[in-house]
Amino acid sequence: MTNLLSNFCLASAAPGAATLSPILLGPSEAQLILALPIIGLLFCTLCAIFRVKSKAPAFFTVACLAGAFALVVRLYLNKTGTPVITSGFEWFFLEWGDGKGQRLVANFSLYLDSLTILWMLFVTGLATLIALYASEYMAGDLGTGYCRFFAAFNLFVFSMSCLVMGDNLLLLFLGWEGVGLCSYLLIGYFYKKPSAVEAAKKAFIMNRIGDLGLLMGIGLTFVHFGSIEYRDIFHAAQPYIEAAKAGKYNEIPFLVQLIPVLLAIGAFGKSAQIPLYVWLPDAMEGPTPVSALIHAATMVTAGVYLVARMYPLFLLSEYALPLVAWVGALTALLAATIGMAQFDIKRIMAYSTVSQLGYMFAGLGGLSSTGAAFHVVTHAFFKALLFLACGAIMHGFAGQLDLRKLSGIRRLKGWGIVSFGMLVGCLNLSGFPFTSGFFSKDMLIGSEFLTPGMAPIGWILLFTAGLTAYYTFRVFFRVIVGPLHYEPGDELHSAHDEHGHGGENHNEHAHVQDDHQHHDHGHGGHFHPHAPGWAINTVLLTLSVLSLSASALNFLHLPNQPHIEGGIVPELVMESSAAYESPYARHEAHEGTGDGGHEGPDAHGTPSYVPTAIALDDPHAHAGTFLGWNPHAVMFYVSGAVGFIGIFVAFVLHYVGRTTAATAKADALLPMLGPIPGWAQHKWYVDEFYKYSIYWPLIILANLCNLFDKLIIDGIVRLFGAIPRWIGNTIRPTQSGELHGYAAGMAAGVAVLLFIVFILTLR
Amino acid sequence: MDQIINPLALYAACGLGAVGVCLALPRKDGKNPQIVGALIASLAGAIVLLAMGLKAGGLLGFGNSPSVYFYIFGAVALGASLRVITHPRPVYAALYFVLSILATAGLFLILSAEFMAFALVIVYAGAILITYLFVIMLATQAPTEELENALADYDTQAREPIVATAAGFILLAVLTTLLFRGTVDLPSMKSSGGEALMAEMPRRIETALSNANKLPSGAHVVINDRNQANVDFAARKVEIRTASGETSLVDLPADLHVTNVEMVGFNLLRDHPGSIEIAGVILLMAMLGAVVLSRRQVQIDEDAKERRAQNLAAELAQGVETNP
Amino acid sequence: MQNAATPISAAAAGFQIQDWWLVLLMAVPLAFSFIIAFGAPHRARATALFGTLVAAALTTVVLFQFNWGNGAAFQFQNRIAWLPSLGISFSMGVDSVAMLLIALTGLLGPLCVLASWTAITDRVRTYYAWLLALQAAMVGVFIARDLILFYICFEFTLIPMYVLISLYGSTNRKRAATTFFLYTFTGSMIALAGLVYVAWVNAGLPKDAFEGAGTWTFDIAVLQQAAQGSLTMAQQSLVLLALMAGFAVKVPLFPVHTWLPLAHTEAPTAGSVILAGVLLKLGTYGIYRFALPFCTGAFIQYAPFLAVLCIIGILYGGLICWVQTDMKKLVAYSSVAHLGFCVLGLVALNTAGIQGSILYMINHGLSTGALFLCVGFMYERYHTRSMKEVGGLASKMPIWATFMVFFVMASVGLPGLNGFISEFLCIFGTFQASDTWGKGVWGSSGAPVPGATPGNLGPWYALIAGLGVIVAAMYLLIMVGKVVFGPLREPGAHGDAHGSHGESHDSPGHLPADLTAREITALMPLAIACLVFGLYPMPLFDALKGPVGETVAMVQDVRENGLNNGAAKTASVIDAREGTR
Amino acid sequence: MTTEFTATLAQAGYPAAFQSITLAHYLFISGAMFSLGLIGFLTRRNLIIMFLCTELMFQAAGLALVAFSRFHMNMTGQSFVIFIVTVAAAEAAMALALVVLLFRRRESLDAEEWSELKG
Repeated sequence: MTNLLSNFCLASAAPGAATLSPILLGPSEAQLILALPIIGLLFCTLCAIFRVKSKAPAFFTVACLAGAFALVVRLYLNKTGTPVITSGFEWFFLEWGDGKGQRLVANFSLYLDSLTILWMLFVTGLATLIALYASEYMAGDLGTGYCRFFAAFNLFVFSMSCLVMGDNLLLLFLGWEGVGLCSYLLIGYFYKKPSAVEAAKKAFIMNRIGDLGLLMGIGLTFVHFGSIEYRDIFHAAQPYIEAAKAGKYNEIPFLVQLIPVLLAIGAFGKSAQIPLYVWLPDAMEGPTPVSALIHAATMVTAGVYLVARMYPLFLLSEYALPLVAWVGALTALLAATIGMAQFDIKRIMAYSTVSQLGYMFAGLGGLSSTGAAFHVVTHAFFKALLFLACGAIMHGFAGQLDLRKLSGIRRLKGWGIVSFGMLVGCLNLSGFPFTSGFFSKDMLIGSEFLTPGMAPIGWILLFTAGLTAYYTFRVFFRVIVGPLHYEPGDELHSAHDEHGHGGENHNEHAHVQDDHQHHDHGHGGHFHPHAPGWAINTVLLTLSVLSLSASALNFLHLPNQPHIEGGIVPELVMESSAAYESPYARHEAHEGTGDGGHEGPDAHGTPSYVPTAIALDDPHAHAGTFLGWNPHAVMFYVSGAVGFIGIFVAFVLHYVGRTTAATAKADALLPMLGPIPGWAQHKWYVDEFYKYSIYWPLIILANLCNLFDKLIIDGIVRLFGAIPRWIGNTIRPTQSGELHGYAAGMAAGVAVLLFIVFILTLR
Repeated sequence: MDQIINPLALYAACGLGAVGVCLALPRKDGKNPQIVGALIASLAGAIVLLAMGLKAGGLLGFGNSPSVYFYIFGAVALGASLRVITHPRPVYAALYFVLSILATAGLFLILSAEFMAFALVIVYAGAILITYLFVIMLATQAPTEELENALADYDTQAREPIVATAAGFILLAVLTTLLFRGTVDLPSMKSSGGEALMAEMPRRIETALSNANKLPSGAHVVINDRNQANVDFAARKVEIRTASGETSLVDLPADLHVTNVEMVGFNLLRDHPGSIEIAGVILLMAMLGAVVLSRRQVQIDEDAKERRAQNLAAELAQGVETNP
Repeated sequence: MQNAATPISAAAAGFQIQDWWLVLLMAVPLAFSFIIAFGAPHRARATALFGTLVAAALTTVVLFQFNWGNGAAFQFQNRIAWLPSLGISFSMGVDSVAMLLIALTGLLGPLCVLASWTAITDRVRTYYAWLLALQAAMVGVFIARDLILFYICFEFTLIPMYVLISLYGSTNRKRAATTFFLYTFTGSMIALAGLVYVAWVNAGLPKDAFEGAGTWTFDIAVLQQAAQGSLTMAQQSLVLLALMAGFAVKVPLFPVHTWLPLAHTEAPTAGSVILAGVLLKLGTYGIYRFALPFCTGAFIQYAPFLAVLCIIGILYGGLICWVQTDMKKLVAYSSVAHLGFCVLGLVALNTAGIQGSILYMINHGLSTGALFLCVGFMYERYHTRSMKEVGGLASKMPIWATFMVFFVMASVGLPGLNGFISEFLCIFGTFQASDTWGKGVWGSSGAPVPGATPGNLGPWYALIAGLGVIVAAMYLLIMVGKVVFGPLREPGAHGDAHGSHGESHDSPGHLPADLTAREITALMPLAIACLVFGLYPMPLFDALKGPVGETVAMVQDVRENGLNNGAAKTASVIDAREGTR
Repeated sequence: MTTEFTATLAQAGYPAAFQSITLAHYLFISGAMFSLGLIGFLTRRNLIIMFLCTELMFQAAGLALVAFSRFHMNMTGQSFVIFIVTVAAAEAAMALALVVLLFRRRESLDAEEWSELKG
């Protein structure tokens, strides 16, 4: 038993990896980043057990997460540019031989490179801010779900940290599923609402479908590379990368090329891409801080992270990156069209999230992991800001989210910061010039035009950018500005999202149907919107400032590094395993503006493999252009113009001349489009399509199985039971119950036996 | 093969016996020629016995008493048995059964199984059959005045006599075919090895010796550490120790034999002591069971009640008819 | 323990406590069973708790005495002659696989008593006496090194279970108990035929083949050698068929599973817990201990067939779960699906798969046992298991809801909890186990594939089995969504005709709304175990390294050297093992 | 075999008279008695007589046993008869008690009245 416990040792250095560069041990305090949320989780659990009714869990959580953020900052400051590994304890260690690939190792070890640190910076930073926001936002649930919320919140940060920092795919998978669980728990936070429970379930199951792809990808990775640790994988993949560089994709086994596709399926699930995106809009049933943190800023970017992390493998396939790009572009377009037709502002934000995630994937697929990462970071800030502003509105207007019932709330006292935050977020999202969103989006779209064969995607994205600007400012023009009008939401009738001033006599056991608790809110004119308090305002202001200042990232640069277009974030990515930028983009960055891009990258000696099927016929294809101009240079103007057009259209249709909350000029235009807006409003009936094409067939199959089990399988068993019964019934009459019959039978039996003996002894 | 009786003759006899027994069985209408049947059955039995006697060559040797008694007892036993199964009145059947037991006991005596013979008579004829008689008397409807000799249906009417008789005699035929594969003489009692038991009984030897005045005064039969006397069976000598302590061999008395009772006793108590205990327990349990059963109060059946009422009504009607 | 090579000398060498640990493990529950049966009824449950706690403490002691570094070796060996003329003896010994399963049994014992504390109110003595007898029998199965002892204990488990179901079950209990008994009994009779056939073959071998050959013996090690070394492929196939007839019913695998939902649904809570926790594992343990080592060649050949059955079970069971409304039935069908994974890992016949399979036995016992406890606690309060009648209990029973969600997540296979470890390894083992990896199929370049192991399964099997993971999430979350979350629904609230329980709905009987300290005590150890094994399974990996390694080596040997060449090798392996001890 | 055995006996000096009654004689009596008992059991309907017939069959078996005991010179055969008698006595006690009970219930000794075991 002692040796059973003595395994609490640090992960062993793999002896079979002699050819690898020695492991650089990272700072051990990095483990604390994992530990701090766990401490917060334990604290919240204790609070839940002792039914603490104060805000202690929130502030403890904020403290823990802030500590984690500080540690990440420290990591950032101390980073060396090469990946380091910090060993935790052994989780999986299974060995069946001495050779390569005969050892399954997955430890709680952290792989710290600049990509990890980049992700952890905004994850922990945003988590801290949003926890602070939630401390006020969730105050209505003090004593009921408050501790639960923050426990799950901590668990989420822990899982996300595992996902991002793990040094192997299995630890990533742990975090992957862990964030899925937290997402499930937090979407279903208002568990009395059937729609919330349904949404939570949907999110978990949709994610599971992607997870199966990821799991298969992990299996395939192990089988082919003999390890699931990033370091070993990248090492083992080296020969294939060489082959890919030479354009010899036929030397790379099909199964190796399959790995990125499978991983991408996992990423599509987590990051809500076609065909697995339908869970994310429904996930807005959760409390708004959750939507902001998990379903906008961090968790949904896990898919992007996965692709970026495994970028070397994605480069091995001819099909994986085009697949990712097309899926991303189509998702971006589809979600934007749906978003234009929605009335629930949170849902609009959700679809915009799906759309923006599509941008990121398109960026990854368009050979711009740098641009994708840049967009992830900027998007994290402004989308969190937008969600939190929406949340503040929802909080203040008793759950009202319908943009037809809210108007001009900037005119209300105490809503200035919310309005400001909304404006900042909308500007960023719509790519208004010189906002951070503008830079990152430009970088993405520019790369698409640069990369040969990706131009259609660039056009789609450009078009979508216009749609984005339109639907973003549709919200802004209807809700924030215009004539003042508001109606309270239906949460007046429910206790689950309690307001500070209305909940003094709040009954813990109030049920959903209990609607006699809050007379003071009343209806219509009696309703007083409740302006956000200091915590929400602080966070909104901070995020607004951060979102605005994020554009500075474009101009900051890492010391001692060649400058790359896009600033510090792309430079961080370039330091990591995801280091790949379209050779054309790099070329542009060095050449500055001008009419470049017509020269082959080989001229500059940069790595120049183009892992797309499109480029296969000519591996040294020339960089694409945007109508003959250098995409990156032109894109500033083009996308700025597209953004302006979108905003202008929104301005005309939704602001000019609008006198009521419910109607705008746009409504008059709708009939011209025929049934299309209705279809868009119904999300193009994708949910229904899934329901009838997958759900119902499966349910029918399940029922058939159940019947089959009951009738056929159990029937066969019963038949086996029935055979002896039948035989018994058949010979039953022989048992007359009369003594003589038995005696006669006995005598006859004896006679027969004797006769047999007689025959046998007759020689 | 050395058959004691020609199989064909045996089967013929069996068939004959079957016919006889079948006829001898009681029939309700009384038309059954019971006497004829009994005679036929006896004839069949006699044929077989005769044939066997002829083959053995002992039937004619009347001087040989065991064989004579064997035939007498055998005939009585079979005849009585036949009556047991054919007599319509249970009491008579039981009495014939006693007769059959007595005849069997006689056969046992011929087989030198005296103990069994007497045990059979005492236990069976004396105890068990008396119980039967009691029960027969208990469990018989009280006869009415007119129908003093009336018999119950189930006594007068045999059940499927032909089939049953055929089955029984087929069984007998098969059985005897197997048994009569050859003649085997019975060995003498002397070869029984029972004499070896003599050593087990030093006191008896001592008594017999002193009765025959072969034992010097003060002398004892030597008892070895197995608690046995040292007997030399071949020379019929036993070791004794005189008062002075010397040991010597003396002849056993000529009439000193191990009796059948002793042999059975040794066999039972030395070889099967556990079985004896178990048999005792069985008897005890049977006694308890009988007590428990007979103490039980039973309600008369609805059917039986109805039947009784009908009988009463019939009797009453008869009574009305006869005694106006 | 040191004298294991000459087992009979144990008694001669004087009393050594190591020799008797296993006897004690079995005797203590049995003794307490008798004490309860003949004791006072009002003390029965306290005695049962005490007895199971003593047994658990004893198990803990033995766990610490066990030499985990040499997990492949059978330790604490002891042999007491029983019917020497037939070569039957009370021969016992445990390797780490058996030890872990014994530990599971010991852990579940007190929890079952705690779960029955208030649920069983009449005929308590009978109940607890049989419960403890059942525990003794289960321990007996795991410690047996003699086929007959194994088989007797294996079969004896049926009797207490039959009593528990038929006397203390719910409405349809008689039929369930009879079906359970006849079904499993029929199967194991066929298995007995197979086992005895092996013994018969061994008795006919020349005496000098190896030690123990040519005599009537039921020693498992000897018979294993005989079966491996001298059965032809056809014979092995038949023996495998016979053994699987017994063990597959017990597991249960796909076509022979219909007794399980019935028995689970009708059994009392503790019965379900034991049934799911340990009794089903007797089947997988039997496959691992007998079917695989006895008929290795046939097992390798028919592995794909078995795997197909497992996969059908996984998907089919999962789909059926989906449309259940009875919670217990749902969990029962989920057992069919889960055990499919377990056997799938076993037939993968590589280290990851077999490790995963054995871990699955333990982890499924923990998580599904706990789920049954949870459902039972709810049933005790509401007297219904229908998901149509109860719902949204999170608002009324938050602690219960927390546990429920926790164990559902463990059962779903959430990484970080125990279910994932085993499920992942089973799927992963299946994934690896293909001879076609790297052999030029699927456009493969033919370059060596480092992470593959030989086998007849492969990625398609893993992929289709993996669909079961999605299905598992669906049905379990649907259950959670209906019962734990959503608006509160309680039976009787709408005038349901539950006459006798009418008053118990508002304040359910004598029990408080949420879990009592006793019930939390029953669930807590399982929760802790789930979490610890999920995050730190290394002790289990290390413990199972030895036996699994040996099994894989054996399979490898048969694969490489053909059917019967393995005998000599096995003998040498056994010799080597004996020598090292 | 038989002839050898006879020869052995003759060598041992046993008188030929013993040859007249062989084992087969007794066995015939025994078999005939048994058959008669069986026929009686099958044909008679009176429960008491049926029991008498079983006793008759016991007799027959006892006779055969004693004859074999004599033939093999082994006393166990006779001991066995004692047990037969014991069992017969026990059976008689129980059976007759039952018969009384049955009679009290139906006022009839007809065996055909009782067929509760009918399948």
